[in-house]
Parts: sequence; C-alpha cells; structure tokens
Amino acid sequence: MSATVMLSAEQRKQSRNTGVTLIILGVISAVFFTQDGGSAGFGLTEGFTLNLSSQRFAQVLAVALVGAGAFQLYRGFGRLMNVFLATGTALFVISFLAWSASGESFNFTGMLQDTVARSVPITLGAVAGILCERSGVINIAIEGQLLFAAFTGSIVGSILNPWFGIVGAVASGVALGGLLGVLAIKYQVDQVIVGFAINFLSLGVTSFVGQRVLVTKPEYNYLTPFRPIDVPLLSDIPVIGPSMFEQNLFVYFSYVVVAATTWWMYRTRWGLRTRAIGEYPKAAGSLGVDVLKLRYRNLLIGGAVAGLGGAWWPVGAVGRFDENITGGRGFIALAAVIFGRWHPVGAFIAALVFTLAEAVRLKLGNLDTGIPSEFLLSAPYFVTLVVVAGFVGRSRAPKSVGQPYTEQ
Amino acid sequence: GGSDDTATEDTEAVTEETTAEPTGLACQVTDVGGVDDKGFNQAAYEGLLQAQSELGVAVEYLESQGDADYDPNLQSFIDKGCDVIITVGFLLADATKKYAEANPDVAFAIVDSGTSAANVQGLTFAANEGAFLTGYMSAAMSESGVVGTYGGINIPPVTVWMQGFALGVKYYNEQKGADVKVLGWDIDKQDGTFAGNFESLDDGRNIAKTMYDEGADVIFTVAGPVGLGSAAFAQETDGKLRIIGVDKDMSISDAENANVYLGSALKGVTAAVFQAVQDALAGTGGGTDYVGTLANGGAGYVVSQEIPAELQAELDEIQQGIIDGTIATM
Amino acid sequence: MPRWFDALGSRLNRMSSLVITLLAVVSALVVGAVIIILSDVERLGNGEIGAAFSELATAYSALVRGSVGSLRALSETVNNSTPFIIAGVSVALAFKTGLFNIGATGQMLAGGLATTWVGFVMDGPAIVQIPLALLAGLVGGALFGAIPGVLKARTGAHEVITTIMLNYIASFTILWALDTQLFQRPDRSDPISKFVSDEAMLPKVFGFIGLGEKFPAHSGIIVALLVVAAYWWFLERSKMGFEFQAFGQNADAAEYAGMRAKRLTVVGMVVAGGIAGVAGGIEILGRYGYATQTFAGTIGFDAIAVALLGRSTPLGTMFSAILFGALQSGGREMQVETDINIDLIVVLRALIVMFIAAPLLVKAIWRVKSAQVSTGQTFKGWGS
Amino acid sequence: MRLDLVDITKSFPGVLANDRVSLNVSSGEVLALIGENGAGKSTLMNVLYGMYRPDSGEIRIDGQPTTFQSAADAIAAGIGMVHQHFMLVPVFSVAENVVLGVEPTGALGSLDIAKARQMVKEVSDKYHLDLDPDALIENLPVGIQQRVEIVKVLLRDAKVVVFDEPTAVLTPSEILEFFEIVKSLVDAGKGVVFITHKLKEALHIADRIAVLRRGTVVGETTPTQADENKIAEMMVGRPVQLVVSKNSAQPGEEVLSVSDLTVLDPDGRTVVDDISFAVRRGEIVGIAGVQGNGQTELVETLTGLRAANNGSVRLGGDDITVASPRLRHEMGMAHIPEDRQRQGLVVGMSIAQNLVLTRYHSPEFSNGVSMDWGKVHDVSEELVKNYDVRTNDVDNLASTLSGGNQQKVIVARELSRDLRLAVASQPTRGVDVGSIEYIHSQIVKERDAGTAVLIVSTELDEVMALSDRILVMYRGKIVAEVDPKKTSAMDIGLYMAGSKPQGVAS
Ligand SMILES: Nc1ncnc2c1ncn2[C@@H]1O[C@H](COP(=O)(O)OP(=O)(O)OP(=O)(O)O)[C@@H](O)[C@H]1O
Ligand SMILES: Nc1ncnc2c1ncn2[C@@H]1O[C@H](COP(=O)(O)OP(=O)(O)OP(=O)(O)O)[C@@H](O)[C@H]1O
Ligand SMILES: [Mg+2]
Ligand SMILES: [Mg+2]
Repeated sequence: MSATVMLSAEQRKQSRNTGVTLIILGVISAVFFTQDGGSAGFGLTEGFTLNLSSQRFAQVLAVALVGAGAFQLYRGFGRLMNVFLATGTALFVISFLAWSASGESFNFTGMLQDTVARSVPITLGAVAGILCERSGVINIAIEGQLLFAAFTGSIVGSILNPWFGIVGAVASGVALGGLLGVLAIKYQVDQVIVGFAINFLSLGVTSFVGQRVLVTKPEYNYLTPFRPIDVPLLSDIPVIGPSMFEQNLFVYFSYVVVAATTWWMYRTRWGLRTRAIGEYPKAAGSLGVDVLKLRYRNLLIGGAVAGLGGAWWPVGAVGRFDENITGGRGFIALAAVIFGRWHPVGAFIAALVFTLAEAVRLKLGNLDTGIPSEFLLSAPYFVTLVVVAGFVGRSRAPKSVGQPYTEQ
Repeated sequence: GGSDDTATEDTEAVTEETTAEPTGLACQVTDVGGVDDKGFNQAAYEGLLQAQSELGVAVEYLESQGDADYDPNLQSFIDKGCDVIITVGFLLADATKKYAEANPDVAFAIVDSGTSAANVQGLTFAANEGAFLTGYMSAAMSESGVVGTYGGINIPPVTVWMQGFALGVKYYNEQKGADVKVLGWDIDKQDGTFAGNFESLDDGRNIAKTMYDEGADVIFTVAGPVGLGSAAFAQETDGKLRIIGVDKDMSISDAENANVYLGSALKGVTAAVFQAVQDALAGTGGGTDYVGTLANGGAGYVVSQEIPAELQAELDEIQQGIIDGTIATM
Repeated sequence: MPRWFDALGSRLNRMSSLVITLLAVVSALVVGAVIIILSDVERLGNGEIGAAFSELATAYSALVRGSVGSLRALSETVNNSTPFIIAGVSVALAFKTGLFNIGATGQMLAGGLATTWVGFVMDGPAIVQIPLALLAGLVGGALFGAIPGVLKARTGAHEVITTIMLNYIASFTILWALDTQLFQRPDRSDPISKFVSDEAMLPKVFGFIGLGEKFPAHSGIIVALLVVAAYWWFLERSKMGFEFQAFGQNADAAEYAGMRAKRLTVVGMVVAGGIAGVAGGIEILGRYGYATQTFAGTIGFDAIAVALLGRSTPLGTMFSAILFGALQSGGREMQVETDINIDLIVVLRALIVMFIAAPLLVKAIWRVKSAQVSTGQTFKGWGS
Repeated sequence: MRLDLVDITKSFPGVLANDRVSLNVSSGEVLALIGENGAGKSTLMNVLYGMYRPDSGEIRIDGQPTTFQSAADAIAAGIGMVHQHFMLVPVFSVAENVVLGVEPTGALGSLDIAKARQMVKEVSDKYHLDLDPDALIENLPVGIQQRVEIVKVLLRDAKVVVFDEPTAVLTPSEILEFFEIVKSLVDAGKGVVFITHKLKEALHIADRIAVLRRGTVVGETTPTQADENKIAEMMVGRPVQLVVSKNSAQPGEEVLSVSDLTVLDPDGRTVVDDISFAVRRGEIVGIAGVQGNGQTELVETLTGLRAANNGSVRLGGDDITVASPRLRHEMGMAHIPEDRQRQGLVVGMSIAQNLVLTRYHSPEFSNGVSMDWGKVHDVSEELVKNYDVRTNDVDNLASTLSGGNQQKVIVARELSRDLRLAVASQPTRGVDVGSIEYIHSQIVKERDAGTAVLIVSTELDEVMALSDRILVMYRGKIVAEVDPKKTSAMDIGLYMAGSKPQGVAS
C-alpha cells in the first residue's frame, strides 16, 4: 500500500479544508462580485491603466475556483495544493478589488508600494523575534524594543543627523536586548514576564520622559526622513519595479536583513549552533558550544534589528516621535514570527499579508463600497485571522524556546 | 500639577506672587491624551494659561489615562476647592454632569458638549463653518481636481469637520460648475476614511500617500497628531501635496513643516475656555451653552499668504454668507 | 527528612521570599526615582537639585497617600483592583491550561457590551438584574473567547495570534455597535450606550452600614473575591481543574489519560473568556453605567502582567492585582500633588514586575543569602 | 592515557548523587559501571565530562589533577561521551549533528557541508559504522542514532569513551555489532567506560566491573571473579531473582483481536501495514522488533491515541476501532506507555495525582464535579505500599522519583484494577534489575489472574522471558510468530533485522 493511494487523517483534513476553502471563495465571487457590470481600472503605471470587467472576471474566476475546489476534493492536487490555494486567494482578492472599483479606477501599483513600505517595521521586528526564539529565548518585548528605538532614534537623529538617529536606535535596541538577556539568561526570570515588563518600561519611559523633555524642547523631535531612492534598472520593471524598488533605504535594509538572516541561519556555523541551542541546548552544550554566550549574542543582534525597525518611524517615515507611536506594531510582528514559522522569509511574507490588507482597506475607503468604516478598519486583523486559521495552521516552534538553560 | 513646562513655570510664578491673593483656582481635566496633544486638550489648557496671566487665577490640570480616571480626577479637584473646572471632550460629559449636580457651588464648563446642569456651561463649536471655508479654498487651489480628508475615529467631533469640508468643496463645484472630487468623506453615507486612532503618525503618512496616489493634492487631516504624519509625507512631495490642519494654526504648532500647510480650520477652544473661566468667576455662564461660530470668532480658519487675492475675496464673501445664514454648512 | 523539618524550611523560605519581594519593590522605587530626577530637565537645568529631590519625596508620599492614605484612597484602590483581579484570573486560568490569552481586552469589551444590553433593556429588582447582567457578560466573553479556542482546536491557529487580532476587531466592532439604534443613547450622537437601569448598578460595598459616602467602593470587589475563591476551588478541588492543569503541563499525558485535548482547548478559552467578560460587566455595573469604546482601557492587557506576576496562583494573582490597583490610585494622587506625569506609574509598574520576577537579581543587588527562589516559567514555549 | 576519579562528591538539592566515588580507567581497557536507577552513574559521568562540577574531589589525567569548566574542556582532554539520552538534534541531519561545535567553515563562517559529509564518511568508514550523512536524525532508528553519537565522539578523537546505557535500545545483533565497535575502539588504544544494567553484557565485554549503590562504590570485581547473581546482589544489596518464574499459560478465549490493521503517519507513510493477530485471556503475547518498525504506532492505535486508516480492533467481541482512549480504558484496557516522561506521567503533579491519572473521573474519586483528594490520597498510600514505590510521601511531585520508581507508579496505576487487556510498551526500559524483577512478576500475576497481556519491547531478553508467544515486527508488518521456548534469541534477532534464519522456508 503506498501513501498516494491512502492519506493520513491529517492530510485528508488538510486537503479537505483546502478544497472547501476554494469552493467557498468561488461561491462568494459568484454571488457577490458578479453583481456590478462596470469595469474596474487598475492603475499599473503612470500612463497605463488596466481595465477589467469585474463581472466577467468574477464569473470566470468563480467557475475556476469551484472547479479547482471540486477537483481537490475529488482527486487532490497533491503537492501543488498550496500553489493553487495561494493563486486562488490572490485572484480572489483581485476580483474583490475589481468588484469594489467597478466603474472607478485606482492606483494598484501605489497600493503595492504602500504594502511594501509599511511592512518594514513588522518584518524587522519579526526577524528580531526570530533571532531570539531560534536560540531558545521568547521575545515578547518586540513592541518595547521598537518603541524605545523610535524614541532614541528621533532624539539622536534630530540633534545630530538621521544616520546617527539610526545608530542611536540600534544602540537602544541592543540595550533592551541585553536587558532581556541578563534577566532571562543570567537571572532566569520568566521570559514572558521580562518581555512584558520591558514593553511597559518602554511605553512608560518614552511617554514620561517624552512629556518632560520633548515638550520643552521640540527641536529635539524633528528630523527629515529618508526620501525614496530608485534602484537603477530594477525600478523600471513595470508594477514590481515601483512597488519594490522605488522605496527609501529602510525597505532595502529590510530586504538585506531578511536575506542575510536567512543565509546566516541556514548556511553558517553560527546559524547551525543557534538552531541547535533553540532545539536542544544540552546537545550543543555537550559538544562544548557555549549555549549562554550564543544566546546573549543572538539577543543583542536581535535587539539591533529591532532597533533598526524602530528607527523606521522617525527616520524612515514621519520624522518624529510621539507617545506610543508604534501603536502595537510589535505585537503584529510577534504574530508574524509564529505566522512565518520562525523563518525570516516567512515573517516577511506574513508582514506583507498584513500590510497588503491594510493597503486594500484604505483603497476601499476611497472606492464606493457599502462597507462601514469600522469594519474596513478591522479588515487587516480579520484577514490575518483567516489566513492563519485557514492556511498556516499549526506551526512548529523551536523545541526549547522559553526554557532557561543551566549548565547544572 | 501638570508637567507642561510653561505650566510649571507660570504656576510657580503665580503661586509665588499670589500666595497673597489668587483670584481663584481654575482646573482642567483632560481626556486621554494630555495637554501636549496638539489638539483640544492643549488648546483648552492655553485658555487656562491665558486666564492665569490676564485674570490672575491659579491653574491646575489632571491628565486622564482612561475613562476610569474621569471621576477620581474630578473628585480630586472638588477636594482641592477649584472654583471652576474645565472638562475636555464629550467622553467626560456624564462625569461632569454627575459632579456638577453633586457640587452646585462649583462652576463647570465642558468642551465639545452641551450644558447638562445649572452650573455647567457647554462649550460647543460650529467647526463645520471653518471647515467649509477651507474646503472651498482647497477645491479652488487644487490643480488635480481631487482633494481628500480623513479622521481619527468615526465620532461627531471629528466627522463634523469632514462634513463641513466636503460641503465646502460641493459648494465650490456648484458655484464654479467644477467637479472637484473629495476622497475620504461621503456626504450621503456620512462615512469615510479613518485612521482608527489618534496616535499612529505612520497611519497619517500612509493615508496621505494613498490619497495622493489617487490624485489628491490637498488633504484635510482631522486626527490630531496623526496629521503630523501626513505633513511629513507632504514634505516629501516637494509641495505637490498640501495639508489643511485642524483645531489650531498648524503652520505654527508644527512650525518645522509650516511650508506644507495650505491653511487650517480653527476651533476657538482657547478663547472659549478663557471666556468660560471669566464667566465662572463672575458667577454667570452656568446652564448656558456657548456655541463658537464664525460670527463670534469661536470658529474660523487661516490660510497661507500664497492664496490669490480674488480667492480670498470669495472666501470673505462666503464667510459673510455663512454668518448671515444664506449659506448652509451642515 | 522529617516532615516538620521540611515545613520549617518552607516557612523560612516563604518569609525570606517576602523579604525579597519587599526589596524588589524598593529597588523599583529607587530606579524610578533616578528616572524622575534625571528627566527633570528644568530644575536640573536651573541647578535646583534640592527642589527636584523634594518633589520626588512629595511624589512618593503622594503615591502612598493616594493608594492607602485615606478611606477614599483605599476605596479607589479597591475599585481599581477589582477588574485587575477578575481579568487577572482569566489570564491565569488560561496559563494553567497551557494557553496564552492575550485577548482579555476583547473579551472584556464583548462581555461589557452584553452586560450593558441586559442592563438597559430589562428592569426589575437589583437581585434579579445584577446577576442576569453579569451572566450576560459571562456569556458574551465566553463566546468571544470560544473563537480562538475553536480555531486552535480545529486548525491549530495559535491563540497568541488570534487573540491579538480579535482585540483589534473587538474595539472596532464595539465602536460600530455603539452607533447603532440598539445601543446608542438617544440624546447623543457620539458612540456611547444607553444607561443601564439604576437597579442594575452595583451597590456600594459598605452602603448597608451607611459607609457608602466615606468608602464609595462598589461591591464588584465581592464578585472579584468570589472569582478568586472559585478559581482556587477550581484548581485545587474540581475535576475539570485537574484536567486543565494536567493538560497544561503535559498535553501528551493528558491525551493518554483519555482527556480530550481539543475540548480542553476550547473549554479553556471559553472559561477564560467568560471570566474576562465578567470583568467587563463589573466595570459597567460598578463604575460607568454605560459602555464606550474605551471602557476596558488597558486592563485586559495589564492583566497579563498581573497573572504572570502572581504566578497564576489564586492568591498571587489577587495580590498583584491589588498592587496594580494601588499604583493606579496612588499615581493619580501623585499627579495631583506634583508636576510628575501619570505615565510614571507605567514605569514603576514595569520596574516592580521586573524586580519581583527576578528574585535572583534582587538577591544579588542586596547581597541576600539563603532563600530558595523559584525560576519556573509560566508559559512553556509556543507548543506546536 | 590513565584517567582517575578521586573522591568525587556531587549533590543535588536533597540528593547526594555521588559520595566520595573513586574510579579509574586506562587506555585499552573496558570498565563496566553498574548500579541501580539513581545510583549516581550518569551524574558521575557528567562530572567526568565537565557537564557538572563536583562539590569536592578531583579528576586526574595521567596523574595530573585537572578541572573541567565545561564539556569543551573535557573534550579537549580527550574524553568522549555517548549519553543515556542521546544528545542529538532531531531536526538536523547526521552530518550537522556530528560536526556541531567543530564545524568546517568556508568564507564568512559559511558552513562547508560537503566537508562535513566527508568527515563523517571518513570516521564511519574507519570503524565500519555506515551512515548516511544527510539522513535526518528524527527519521533514524535508535540503533543508527547511537552510531551517530559514537561517530561524534570518534570525530573528536577521544581517548576515553563513556557509554551511558548504550545497549538498552539495541537488538541482539545490534548489540553484537556494538561490542565489535567497542573492541575496535579498545584495539585503537582507547579506554572505555561502559554503563549498563545488563549484567550479562558487563560480564561479556568488561575487563573490570565497578558497582555503584546509592552514590557510593560498593565494590569492584572482574568477570572471572564474579557471576550475575553475585553482581546483582552487590547492586541491590539483597539476593535477586533474575529469571522470570512463571508456569505455562492457560490461554482462554480471544480478548483482543486485530484484523487487517493499517496506520499511516501524518506524512502519509504506512507505519502499520495490514496487521492481524489476537491475544487470548491468560496469555502474554510479546511483540519483538527493532525500535521504529511500527510498534509505537501499533500500540497507540490499539489504545485509541491514533486513528486507524483501515482494518478493525475488537475487544472481547466489541468493535473498538474508533473508541476513545477513555472508553477503551473503561472497557478494561490498561496501557503502560513506552515513554513515561512524555506520556505516562505529569511529573509536575503529585505522585498521588499521577496514580489516578487515568481514572480520576471514576465515581470512586469524583462526583463528576469535584475531586475527593482524601480518597485519592488513601488509595495512593495503598498502591505505593503494594507496588513498592520508594517515596516518603505520595504528595511529593512525581519528578522527585527516580526512573524505576516512576515506572512503578505507572505499573501500579494501570495494573491495580480489573482488566481484560493490558498493553505494556517497554515496561522496564531504563529500570534497574530490582525493579525489573518486580514489574515482571506483576505482569505475570496479571496473566495468571486471567488478563490478556500484550508486551511490546525492544529488549529481546525481556520479550523472551515474559512472552508465551512472540510476534516479530519489521517495517510495519508481522514477519514471524515464534514460540520463545523453541526459538533462539539469535534467530528472532534475524527476523527483527528483516532477514530469515537458515532452514526456515520462505
Ligand atoms: N472527544 C471530544 N469530545 C467532545 N468534543 C470534542 C472532542 N474532540 C474534539 N471536540 C470538539 O469538537 C470539535 C471537532 O472535533 P474533531 O476531533 O472532529 O476535530 P477535527 O479533528 O478537526 O475533526 P475533523 O478531523 O473531522 O475535522 C473540536 O473543535 C473540539 O472543540
Ligand atoms: N539534575 C538533577 N537535579 C536533581 N537531582 C538529580 C539530577 N540528576 C540526577 N539527580 C538525582 O541524582 C541521583 C542519581 O541520578 P543518576 O541519573 O546519576 O542515576 P543513574 O545511576 O544514572 O540512574 P539511571 O540508571 O536511571 O540512569 C538520582 O537520585 C537522581 O534523582
Ligand atoms: Mg500621556
Ligand atoms: Mg543514568
């Protein structure tokens, strides 16, 4: 008997869920998105706007989705399952947009551009979290690290210049990473408690000191953020180019960080040891790897990455700090860590899913859909919920994350 | 108490010179977001400071961190023997009513809400009037024929601005047979684009960017600090995108970005609060409603020098029309 | 080793761990003081070091006076502690079941809204209304808590993600709800609900002996203490409590023993959500009498710190909740008497949590010997 | 080189694990270290390996006193260790595990995985331990995992190699292979410390035998001077019954009947492949097989922890293929799980609570809402006494018990009630002779009381000693049914390895 003929309960459940999902999406687009006759303009480049008939598109898509779903239930795509699911979902989103934009047009490329730009702090925050958790330390403090870094970044950046702002932000990220390290590793404090404490500490200190100092000295809280820089050649690619390569340095930083961390995590000695101490520290320890030192190191690097992410607010976006400016982005990043399955690229994608949903909801605000603004506001969170429940499901954390390591 | 620098200095100054005779104690309870919120809490507090210097009253304020703080803060001020207590924001309406009724001998005034007791003066504002004019002005100044607006959250004190703005644009279209489009507020549905908060500046940046991508070249921000993010983005567009500030003249409050502000729609909170303190000390004002309008200067707008003289003339005309009620702004 | 010896040892430990806790609080206050002084730019600028320090003294004494200094202060502390206790138990119970409930805020909103609804649609004697309204809160919170539970049981979606998302969704949904005919107060255009009927409001706890004026704390504290007692009974005596803890500590063993993982996950979140819902209801019936978008404030989130600090035990959670409540009322008084902004409270809270959670650190700082200290982890990783 | 442990003392909170222990081992010799559970063997070796620092006493290498700050020092000093619980990262490949800590690197510290593979190859070829460097550890049978551990040690060219209970998980043939490896190590001039419970093996391979009891060395002897009984007595401190005494079975009607049972793992691989068999009341059926041939999945399916993809399971005529674990339990099925730490116990709970883990809900202890802990306490005291669990208080945490006693808690819990079927998986893994003797006698008692017993063990001796019939599992199939009295361990070992003994028709 071979596996292709028979499926385990898990697999059956998964493939069934996929099939059902596809069909549901199909039905939805059949029922709703075919309502409106008009054609929707997707602004792709300066000159060119792609007009597609929301009705036609939805009809075709509906048939395709239901067909695919049925096939999935009846035979199963096997390996390709997730590819179909992803494509199906993407097309569904487009159909949804076409429906809402029918009779009007909107700047599609600009939407993607915002999606990428806004993903920066979430991605960097998540990578910071991954660096810590891969080596076995839970980092709930991402929000706090981002917030504090934004604070120092703005002050230092205003007094000296934006570049120093980044340095200051990174430094404060490292400092908080160190604090997390000392408490979680040396004094073996409950790691989740430390994380929360650091979050409260950052919120409190930045608000308190901010109020006492920045109000007195507004000049310490104004700097000129980075402007977008076009990457030669790449930025000329239609749609992709403007969305990914007409951005400011922070976006490019985040590309580099994601790529570097991935390489570092899976292709280097450090990475191997890091994953080892996250999975089974005793094993690494028994081979003479200095578990604690490595954990410290990763927490500091993670802090630096979070610091860079925090610098995005003053230096990469709005040129100043304000009370609680990060507004919970660090917790979205935490979700992205899990959602992205502790993989930098996964986290990047997770962040994009979230910010795409945000960008879409803003477009919808300008288009004529009957949806109340309160529901539009919750859309990004709702989408994340659905995506995590529907596609991501159970994800495997590093085995020993959260458990302090003692040599004896 | 209070940690606003000017506050401390002046309070000390006052308490020193008036350990002799403070003419009274004027107190303010803010809603969430302190007296540094670049919004109405700050505006109201400036009214108190004005009263402090001009009327020689001592001033105090308490910041509320959440709804749970309203009652205790009011109680503290009752205990402190404040002569007049200014509460800021409709969120404090119920608490204000409660304490006003319990303490008939203390004078209260509440910003953004009507009177609710014999000793409460309501301070409300026809914010839509100023917004209407900035809307007209924006429409006139827009080259792209698209303007935008967005709010913090979907509550009347916010949407009243957006409504006035949109109506101003509508009026411009009617007058000039133009077709200037408004993003972010739908007059019929009474709904539009919101940041969902009053703190995340990058939301402001992102919303401005999104509207800019859809062609908007003037954006009216009604979300407190969030608007600063829009200004920051406008900076990047090198003058292609202009911002209309709210509450106060943002070209002053956000001096660094002064150049991006095409104007601001104003709400005379500061003046009203000053007036309220004065009335309270005089024992008048209780049970009445002060409504700030273009007429009494309690609502208004400012524009940057650059706007052409004839547009300014039109604006003055419209302003007159609004004042004598020939032009509807709601 | 003889039993009495163990007993003695553990008593000594408990005592010394009390000492450690006190030292932790002291350490926090010291660090807080440093922050206050250093951030007092004007005074330092003008070289008025003395003034800065005297303000510091005022601040800290105000902190004490405002939290326990008078009957009114005490009663404020009680009112503040009440929701912390209940929501804290919600989070703690989830921890015991191996679940990380970040969603107490959303569950409070859901429960509070349900309570409000019952509060204003029905009338009748308090004895009927109050229990029913709170029951509604329980149900509301439970239903909202069920979502992450079922999602985890069915799809494995991690509750940390889902509860965070649901908090945002809840806060926007309540904003919408408060604008609907059903909830919105007729004479108001802003998102604020109708008043619950007077009978539904919780009476003052000492009203019956005429202390209602001097000690205005509402009787929600009684509910809170009942919740703590119930939580204790649940953990120590109940069958399901045993299942929850077995599952929380070793899911494989629990399944081996015939417990139903999926059901426990769902029920665990339902119960936690229900308790948080009651916390929301208590705030409505005890404090406000109506619902706004922000009535839950950050209680649901602070409750996580409360539960962590209390090691998720009934008494521990209760005491840390009371500490948080005291800091809150103390902070208000501090703001009244000094120029120190209330945000400082958040700082102090963070420092206290940090130091109390780090006994080894405190011992190192204060050169304390002895005292066995636990360094257990409340939340054992992300599972998988 | 010569290695001396002198007066090593090491205590843990509440436990004196090693008490002035002195031992020595030199190149080219095998020292067997024997002792009950909790005697302190692992602790002593962890001290030697720098994982623990001793409270007092010292380590000498060729007479030179040395102190190890960490494992790194010990490794540098030429000491290698194959731990009782393998120190392998399950999600890593063989090569990654082997080179961890001594990774060959290229530019920018990038891993040179090709070099790593080659390093593994060299060593494994040299000592004839064939290994696929790219296989994932979690997919490897324990026997192979152990080879990886050995290669790890050899790669760091250790001069003294410590094996902590290496044979517990091996088949007879694997054990023989293992002894070959040990010999080749000794021939290569290495000193070997060999920790075991299995006296036979100690006698077979060791040059010297040291016996540890309650943290102290109670004696040292040599295979020529001593025999099994003598050593066992030294270990336990009293004469021990080594061979299971049982009279022949009186099989009754079928209790458990399994037909065409097929099970897939989550990834869809077939792990139990169309199995059919029956167990009758009053008999002990043993399932022999190398770990990882589907026994685990079979047991989990029989006990309701895993869903069957095909086929049926019947208990006394009732179809229980889809019954929940609890229902099966209530129908009189007992389950002694293979991994006591992972499944059998909640170590953070009290011994008493663990003793009722599978029946806390019964009317005896609970009215459905609340628990009667008083009752639980009394029953537990009783069980602890009857099943000889060594503890001074049933309210102590289960984690405070040594391995053997933890196992007895499970046995007590599962066997102390009226049963129709008892499924016991690795009932005595890592348990000392004293406890083994006891647990075995309990199992036989169950059989004689008319229970159908299914034993699954990778320790062939155990299966042979206990079973009335033996089924051999290989690659998810039952490849043979043999009578232990008529078949040799060697032949069964061959079945377990997938081949057939000579003279057996295919
Ligand atoms: N043994 C049980 N008793 C009662 N309720 C249960 C039990 N097991 C699960 N549940 C609840 O019922 C729901 C469905 O359980 P089920 O085991 O069918 O989930 P499932 O494995 O996703 O099912 P399927 O594989 O058919 O999708 C679960 O979400 C859980 O809340
Ligand atoms: N890390 C530890 N903390 C506390 N006690 C420990 C620790 N490790 C071992 N012990 C205790 O020390 C004693 C010796 O344990 P050790 O593991 O050395 O025995 P052992 O001879 O290896 O037993 P086994 O044959 O089961 O492996 C036991 O009582 C054990 O409970
Ligand atoms: Mg503040
Ligand atoms: Mg051992």
